[in-house]
Amino acid sequence: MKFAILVNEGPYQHQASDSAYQFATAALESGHEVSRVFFYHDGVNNGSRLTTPPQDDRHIQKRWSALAADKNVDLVLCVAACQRRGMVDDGERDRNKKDATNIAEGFRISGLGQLIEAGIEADRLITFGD
Amino acid sequence: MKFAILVNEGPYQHQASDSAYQFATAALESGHEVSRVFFYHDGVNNGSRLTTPPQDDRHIQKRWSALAADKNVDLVLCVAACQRRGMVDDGERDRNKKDATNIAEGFRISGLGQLIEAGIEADRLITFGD
Amino acid sequence: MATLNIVNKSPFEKRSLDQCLARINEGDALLLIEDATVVAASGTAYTEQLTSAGKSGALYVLQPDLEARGFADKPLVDGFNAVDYKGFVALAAEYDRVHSWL
Amino acid sequence: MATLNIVNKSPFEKRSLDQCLARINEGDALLLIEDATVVAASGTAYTEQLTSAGKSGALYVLQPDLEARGFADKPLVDGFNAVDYKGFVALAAEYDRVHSWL
Amino acid sequence: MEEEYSGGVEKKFLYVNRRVPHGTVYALESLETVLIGAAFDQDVSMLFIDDGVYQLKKEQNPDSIDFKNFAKAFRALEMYDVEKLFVEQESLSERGLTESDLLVDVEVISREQTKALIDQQDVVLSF
Amino acid sequence: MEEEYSGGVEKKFLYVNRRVPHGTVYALESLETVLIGAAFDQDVSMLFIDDGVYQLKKEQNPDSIDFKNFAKAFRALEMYDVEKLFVEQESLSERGLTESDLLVDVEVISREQTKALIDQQDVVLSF
Repeated sequence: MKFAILVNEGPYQHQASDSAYQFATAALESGHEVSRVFFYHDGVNNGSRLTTPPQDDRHIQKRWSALAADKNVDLVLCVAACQRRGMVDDGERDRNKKDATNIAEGFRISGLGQLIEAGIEADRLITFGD
Repeated sequence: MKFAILVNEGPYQHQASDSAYQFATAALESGHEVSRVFFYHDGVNNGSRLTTPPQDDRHIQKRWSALAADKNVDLVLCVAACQRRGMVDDGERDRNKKDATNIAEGFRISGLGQLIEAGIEADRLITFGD
Repeated sequence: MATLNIVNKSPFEKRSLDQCLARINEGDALLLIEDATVVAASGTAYTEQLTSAGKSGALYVLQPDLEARGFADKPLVDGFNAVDYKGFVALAAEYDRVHSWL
Repeated sequence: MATLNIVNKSPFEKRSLDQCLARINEGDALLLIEDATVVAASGTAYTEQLTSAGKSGALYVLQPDLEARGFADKPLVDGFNAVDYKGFVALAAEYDRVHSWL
Repeated sequence: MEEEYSGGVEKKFLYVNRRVPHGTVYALESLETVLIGAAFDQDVSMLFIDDGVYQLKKEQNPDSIDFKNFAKAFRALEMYDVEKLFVEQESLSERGLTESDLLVDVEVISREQTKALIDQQDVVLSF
Repeated sequence: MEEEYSGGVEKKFLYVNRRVPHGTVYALESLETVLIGAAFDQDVSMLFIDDGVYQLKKEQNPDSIDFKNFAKAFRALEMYDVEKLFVEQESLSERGLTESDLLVDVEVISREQTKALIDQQDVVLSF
């Protein structure tokens, strides 16, 4: 079965991103496909490479990036949400004349259409939020 | 009277930062002092210079930075919360070996002690959150 | 000594208003801001409870938040006073402490 | 056609569990995750309501979240089944749609 | 002319709105999703229950807090062929509201009809 | 030897904890504030009401969700001279909990005592 996942909250503040990650890995281990994780609202903050969580704590961004690298999961950050919250890749940096980027490997910024498309193409769409 | 303000949520997702800003400006207009605004939890995300909100919307970060420049309000981001969420100044960049910074003008990163100190020194501490 | 109690969520969504009202002291004030302002307008399932709370302490609602949600035209629950942000500041200064029920 | 309904907040904090239960269909399932798991442990003010909900639909609780909050040792409300994340995935696959009551 | 996506698959999408507007951004960003989603030519319904009914309240004036007034955009939904807006009667009553308080034409349904509506969907989106 | 800050001003600080742990970070970050704040030699009390009583539940094992087990740190509070921990009886009862479910020694107080406690404070911090 093909799952798509929607994450609406940022890392550490709410459990949403953790729950979504655990669900995604369990789905993959169960032999299912996870076609896309769409990060909306504060969820886009999961894609920052600038976090330094305490050493004895989980590293939420790195965990997601590893899922993209190892399992080919498509990690998409909503562009409008990124603009409101300061998540920037090379394209956004140039377009909005910013002087830095902060997006981590394995994440890409794209439109809300990617969420609708995931809802159409996946067998199930599961939302994690506050 | 001397007010200190605590902001626990990031920009745009919750009204907390807006309410805190309106309170701060009203306090200043009423002839009071606003000694410090302490940003904790997701509140630290208010200090990112990388946001590009829609042109017809308020610019939350710039509003805060202007308050620091024009009214000398001390804007402090909690260092532990910054590390979990990827808010970085020059010092944090060097210390945690990051390749970019994203802090905006008028904000500084410091410890939780600044919150306690604000609670001790101000006549009132007001919290805005979710 | 009295407290300015602040509630910012609709009581239909979160229980913070109920939980605040259960611990409010005689002579305290209650200020509704943000999403909580919707129940300052009369006619909701909370009107009676708020009217009764108004008998032991002062009730305030933040007018800009009420207006934002389209309730400038509705009568307020008996006992409520509308304040702007400067009024909010004055209340925070008047009471001995501020307690935000988040 | 049946729905897997997910609730993630304690009903003492938010009304989402009440609001979900008011619209749950015969044959639907309810899965408690995150902070909502605390009421899957028997003995709270919600035990009766959940027991009665279990008569028209299946009740599940996410064991890792229950354990995190220190309730692995407490008996569950009658009718609840504990699942791990793989069990959660299996439920999402089994039911026709997933509805998160956020 | 509507864009035809994903090989003609048509799914029933339900957007469930349950929050007061302005205190959180969810109401605004839900509406943005619906507007973008309209291009995908799916079978879209919007459901307003619990505090979500406040999103449709007339006379919203968020200028007072320096916010955008996105409520107007609900009136534009028709142009995007999003025509199925449902509001639950029980949610209105509990809040002392009636249909005449709402800024757009909607279908007022009972709680039982709410349950039936959810039961027909392929995808339920709730923020 | 305690550090003496801000010219000997001593204020009464109350930390009000009202949330289930782990679902949000507030419980952890509240505790961090108390531990840092201990150096300031103020008159500190911690109050656990509503869902906050769950923060003190024994047998928490957040390893199961890959979270840090910070509940142990409540046991360290004494070493920081934070000794006034209050738990409301009514909040425990509603949740089917008793004092024996809690991982540290606390003073169990009534709702009326909760009200009186709040009324004595200079600063109330609630996340």
